[in-house]
Amino acid sequence: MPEPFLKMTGISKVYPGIRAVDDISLSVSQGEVIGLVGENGAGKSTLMKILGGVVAPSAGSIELDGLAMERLTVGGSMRGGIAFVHQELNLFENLTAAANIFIGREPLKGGPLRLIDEEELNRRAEPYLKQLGADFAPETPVARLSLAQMQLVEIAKALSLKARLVIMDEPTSSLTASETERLLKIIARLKAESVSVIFISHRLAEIEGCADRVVVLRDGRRVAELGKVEIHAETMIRHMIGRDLKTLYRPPANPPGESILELTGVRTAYRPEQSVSLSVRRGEILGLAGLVGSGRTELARTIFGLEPLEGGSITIKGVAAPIASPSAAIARGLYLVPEDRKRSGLIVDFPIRENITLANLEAHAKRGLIDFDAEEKDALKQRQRLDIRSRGVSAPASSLSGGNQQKVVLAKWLSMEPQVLIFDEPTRGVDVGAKSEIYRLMRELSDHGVGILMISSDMEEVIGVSDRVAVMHEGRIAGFLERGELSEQSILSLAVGRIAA
Amino acid sequence: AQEKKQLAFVVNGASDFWKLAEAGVKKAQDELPNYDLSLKYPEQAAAAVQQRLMEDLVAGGVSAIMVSAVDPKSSTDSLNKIGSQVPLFTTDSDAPDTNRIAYIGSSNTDAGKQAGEIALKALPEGGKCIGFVGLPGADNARERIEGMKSTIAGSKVELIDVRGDDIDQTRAKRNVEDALAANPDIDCMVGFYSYNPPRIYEVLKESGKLGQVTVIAFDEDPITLGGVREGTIAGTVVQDPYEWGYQGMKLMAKYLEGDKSVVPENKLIIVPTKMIDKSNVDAFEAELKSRISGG
Amino acid sequence: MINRKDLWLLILIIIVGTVVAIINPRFLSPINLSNTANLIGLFGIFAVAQAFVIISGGIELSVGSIIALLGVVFIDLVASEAVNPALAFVIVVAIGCLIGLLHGFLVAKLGLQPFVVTLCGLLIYRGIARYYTEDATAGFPFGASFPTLEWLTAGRFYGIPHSLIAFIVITLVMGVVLHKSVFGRYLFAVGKNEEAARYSGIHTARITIAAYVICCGLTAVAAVFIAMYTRSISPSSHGNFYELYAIAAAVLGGCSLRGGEGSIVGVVLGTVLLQVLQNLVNLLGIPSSLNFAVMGSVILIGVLADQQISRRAARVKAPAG
Amino acid sequence: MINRKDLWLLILIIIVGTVVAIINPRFLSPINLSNTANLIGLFGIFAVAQAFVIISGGIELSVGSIIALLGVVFIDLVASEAVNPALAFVIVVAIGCLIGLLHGFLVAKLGLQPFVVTLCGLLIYRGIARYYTEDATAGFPFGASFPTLEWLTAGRFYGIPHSLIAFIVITLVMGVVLHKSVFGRYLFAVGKNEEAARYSGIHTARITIAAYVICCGLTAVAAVFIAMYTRSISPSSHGNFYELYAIAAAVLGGCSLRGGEGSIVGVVLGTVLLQVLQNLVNLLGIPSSLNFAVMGSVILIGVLADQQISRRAARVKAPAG
Ligand SMILES: Nc1ncnc2c1ncn2[C@@H]1O[C@H](COP(=O)(O)OP(=O)(O)OP(=O)(O)O)[C@@H](O)[C@H]1O
Ligand SMILES: Nc1ncnc2c1ncn2[C@@H]1O[C@H](COP(=O)(O)OP(=O)(O)OP(=O)(O)O)[C@@H](O)[C@H]1O
Ligand SMILES: [Mg+2]
Ligand SMILES: [Mg+2]
Repeated sequence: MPEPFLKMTGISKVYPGIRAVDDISLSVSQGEVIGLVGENGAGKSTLMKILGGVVAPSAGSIELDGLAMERLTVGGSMRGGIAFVHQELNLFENLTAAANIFIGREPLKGGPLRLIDEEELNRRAEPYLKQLGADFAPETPVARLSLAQMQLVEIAKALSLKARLVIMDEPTSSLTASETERLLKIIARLKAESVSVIFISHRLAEIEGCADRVVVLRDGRRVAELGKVEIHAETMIRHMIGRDLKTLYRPPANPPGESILELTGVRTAYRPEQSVSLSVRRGEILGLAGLVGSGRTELARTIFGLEPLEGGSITIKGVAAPIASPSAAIARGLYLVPEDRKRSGLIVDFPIRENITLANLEAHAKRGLIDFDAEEKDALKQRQRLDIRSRGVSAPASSLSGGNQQKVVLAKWLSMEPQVLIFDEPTRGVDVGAKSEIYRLMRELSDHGVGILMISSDMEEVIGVSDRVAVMHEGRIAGFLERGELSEQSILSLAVGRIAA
Repeated sequence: AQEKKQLAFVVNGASDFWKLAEAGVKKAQDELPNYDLSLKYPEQAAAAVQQRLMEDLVAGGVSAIMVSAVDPKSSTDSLNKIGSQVPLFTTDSDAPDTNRIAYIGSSNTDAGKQAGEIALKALPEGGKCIGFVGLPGADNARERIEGMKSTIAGSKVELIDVRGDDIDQTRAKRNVEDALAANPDIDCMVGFYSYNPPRIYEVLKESGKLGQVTVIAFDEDPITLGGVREGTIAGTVVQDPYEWGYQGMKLMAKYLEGDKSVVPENKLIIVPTKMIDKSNVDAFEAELKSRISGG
Repeated sequence: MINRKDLWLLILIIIVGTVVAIINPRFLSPINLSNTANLIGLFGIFAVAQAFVIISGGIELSVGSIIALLGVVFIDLVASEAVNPALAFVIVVAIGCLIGLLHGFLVAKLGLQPFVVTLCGLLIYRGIARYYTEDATAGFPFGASFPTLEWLTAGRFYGIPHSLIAFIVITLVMGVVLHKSVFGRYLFAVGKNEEAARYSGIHTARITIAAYVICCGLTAVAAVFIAMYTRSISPSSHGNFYELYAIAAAVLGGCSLRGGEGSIVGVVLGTVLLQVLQNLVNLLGIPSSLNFAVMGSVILIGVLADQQISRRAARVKAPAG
Repeated sequence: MINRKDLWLLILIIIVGTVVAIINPRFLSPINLSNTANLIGLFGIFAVAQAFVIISGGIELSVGSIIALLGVVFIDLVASEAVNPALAFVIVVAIGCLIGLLHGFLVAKLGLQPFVVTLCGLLIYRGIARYYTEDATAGFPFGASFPTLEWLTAGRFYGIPHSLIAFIVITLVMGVVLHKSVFGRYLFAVGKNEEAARYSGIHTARITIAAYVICCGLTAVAAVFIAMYTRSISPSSHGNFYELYAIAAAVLGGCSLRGGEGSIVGVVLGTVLLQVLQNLVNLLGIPSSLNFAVMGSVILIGVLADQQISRRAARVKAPAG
């Protein structure tokens, strides 16, 4: 292994009340792929943000090409050849995909006038999008892209920097199998071109597939480093959570009951020419798989009353339910855990407590006035139940790590009495420990008779958690698969449009 | 109706004062059936807005304009521009350096002097006065203040301060309250704009000082006239916008018909201001009423 | 209940007040305090009203025009003696609420920008007020007297102006609504993140509309008090720029124009500061042309100092935590 | 280059223009068109200026006060004949840029809210202008004549006012800056998502400051043209509410007050519409008290119709997409 070009020594970052990063040293050599794993809130993103110059460390030093400094700036980091795919998207919705990819590095024309050469811009952006398998043109405004497509733009942006170190903070969290596959190939190619990669993911299989060594963080500290041969999911999990994790997935306790949510010929505003019929039974977890942009989120939004129903009918517990708004859906016991927690799931500046009780505030109020004690008690209960790692429940949700934020969104609904729960990517950015917690909660709910519709792009999750899977393709159901028929192969062939035999 | 010649009276901003001029214009309209008379308010009391209004009127085919220029001193060119396209008359405040045909109106300096006379009469022992006005820097305010100062100069009556309120009635009233709080022994208050005396009147009434502080007023707000009749306001100086409107319109019509003799040698037609006190307030109010009701 | 930002504002008020009192002790005379309290009452009511809309993430620019229009209507109704003052008050507040309903509808249901809707309101209501009165001043005739109405709106109780009492009552009620009620919580949620609020089943449109109704309804109440204070309204200038006062008070008091932030205590203190500044100009004999400049400078200095102090505080706290 | 929103605005202008021309054909007379063009030039310059700040996610409320203050300074410099008009122009524009620098600094470096900073600017600059002139009108003495200056600023070329020509030149330059240059791209980026812009290595503070400098600098240019148009400035009222005109024009033209959106073509069309409306009220003999109401109503109807049309368009497009 060549000499490391980047050394972080004794880095700490203190936030009020928490040591997010505690005395961590890490060095990066040319052409190596480092897997960075740890529970939610372990400090992975914070450590990377220090490297990206976004966050200033409280202590420690950084040495880049032999030059020691106290901190990096964004510009300094970029000039040092570091590219960063942030965990949360950082795109400009008013610009095109190509403009986003080359923001800050536009090809110029017109000499001193510093005008942007749009044609050249699009020409340069094209190959990066293509190599990621993006199905949209560089001129597409980002506002029109789905979350997964935006993530591709974000990755393309990092690749286009031609950096010598690419930091990818959970780049695959909303990608499906085929895009992930492609990304792993790209990482292999980068490695061959002597580019280093730091890869963060909660999907440990991806880490197994690409990392040369793995650094494990826990509570802001570096607890282990695994060499190439030691990289196994079980080992990583053991170091991450300090114990073994027996089973991630649990089978249902009872056979499914009667149908609780019934969609008949449902047409969405986005693809009114296609219709969807399916039923979710009591005590069952129905997985909804499909490729990026297959229309699953759109379907969920329509069922939840956020989009107009263009045709067909929705019945809950056998009663036709005209759902015109989320509050109507909630009144019927149908809840949605949205895929974009920062935008739709949480009010990030609100305290954890207020986020948890937001949908159920009236239950904590007398004659319109909030009973603050009851609210606090309930929030603390949910925090404990879901093991949300935070100091109390008064901290703003924005101070939580991604996975813990996701748990807050879940807590919001679990404090109420769900009949049907729609999960849109329930474990996006959630660590294995928490994942197993969420799966346990889902199973517990379904065993209590709740019907669950789980949209997921994580193949392992779809196969492991679902009792039955519906696969969507271009706005319609391409087919259903029973538990016994589930395999990556069978799901994928339906997802790309091959009708089940 | 388009064939009738249009005569426009352009005022300097919306205020009650011009309601009387409007009554005068109406009266003139009755006597001038072959003309279309109108009184135009700019939507803001700003030179640019008024200029735009006049340009639009000229573009709209007006035959002659009588204007109370927002800012006559420095609007020479823009007034000349209008005056070169249609016969232009000034009123309220003159612009003698322009090509206007004639000025018809009163003199604010004279009005200020008359207010000074009222003060001298009401305060034979002398005393300290404080003034209230909308825009202390505006020409009409300056002339009134200067006029008053020139009369009281050398006497024991003093004008110690003039507070401005930017034509905000809430501030106008607050200014009086604050003045009274800051100078509890003030002898006399002068309201230079039409809405100032009523605010003075109310504050004095609320603080029980009505009758103790001498009030000198301008213009003919109903409250002002009431106070004059009651004796709590020493007197008020009034202009005669009704005549400006009435005589002005007739003058313009005659002028357009070719009778240039209506314009005197010095091009000034001065309608004098009047002092109204307890003795003549009833007669004045009766005349006002009949004029406004179009009698 | 009082937070750091509000505390700083309070200190600023005390500093300004002390300086003025030292230069001119009449600042503390009962009559001056009573007068200032009266104006705090008048301006405070519509500043608190504005806060509701600002917290919802909107803005209400038509405040001044509403005050002019409803003031004219109120005086007209009462002076013509066609209706009893109590009824006139109810009518005027009802019109205010209707205006708020309209604004809220246009913003929340039709998705127009609040700035645009209320800017148009600013233009339209003033236009109507001016057309309605034909640009003449609306006022009570000389000697007209409505003792009960006057006592209620412009009277004083041991020197405490009733407008201040009304303001205090409104503030207490609105403080509870904003900080203790479900509606208040929803209002902050909608202001912070409308989409997340909708996903939580909150009727975001209803909350937004309610914010505008409260704002314009309270502004109507203020319009009546102000009309009874000036007793005459020249429709072209009455209430001009009052929206800026209201917004300045709210922003000084910690409301963010991005929505979702603010406190009633802050708005009250913001109003007090602005009125003390007005008073100061008159009491210290500063030329009235400098009135605005003084106000602007103090607001700027206040906001700047607050900013710097809070930055330093954050820096000091960090390593210790 | 012209987008759907701009097209709709153009159609609205044509509809309004046609209706007015039918009722009063003098609307199309060369002199009226020339006058209106002149005012479009005067108001357009500072409306375009405002657009830059709005796109950056800010707002500039001190436009009217800057126009008053710099107008007074310019006339004073020129009338006293102490300095050559060209130098005076340079001085005034430099002061404008300095003001912009200050605003930008306070917003971008010290993190104050743009609304607060520029509201204080509104108060302070007007106060200074009034104090400086002692509230007296600033104007040229009788007979004073600066032929070159007058020809340049207020002259006409075959009926085309030079103010319009200046406006067109400024618009073209600024259109390129906004839509074609790197700076423009960054401005949109900063306005939409400042944090992401920072993560992308853009010097966000510099971009924001530049937006305010451009805005206030161009406003200074407008101040000179307007001063030469009115030739007199009463510091208490000159330019009052012009910030609202500018913001209305920008918002009508598709700028979002949340930042990151807008086009130069739109702002130009917004300005044209506002001026045609002003012209309409005067030409059709509508009582001037209704001037504001007409303007407000048309803006509201325009924005509403635009909204409804674009909603319908979105629904029709969806199945095809
Ligand atoms: N701006 C902040 N203010 C206060 N605390 C913060 C802030 N950012 C992060 N933290 C805290 O620092 C700790 C580390 O967070 P970080 O985002 O680095 O975790 P992570 O390992 O990336 O987790 P995840 O896998 O969920 O993304 C967490 O406890 C988080 O609550
Ligand atoms: N507002 C919009 N305008 C245009 N196209 C949209 C819009 N919203 C979504 N789409 C498109 O609709 C398609 C379906 O999106 P949806 O988010 O429902 O897919 P999905 O199956 O949930 O995939 P994902 O994994 O991306 O969430 C995508 O191709 C997306 O680009
Ligand atoms: Mg993270
Ligand atoms: Mg989705």
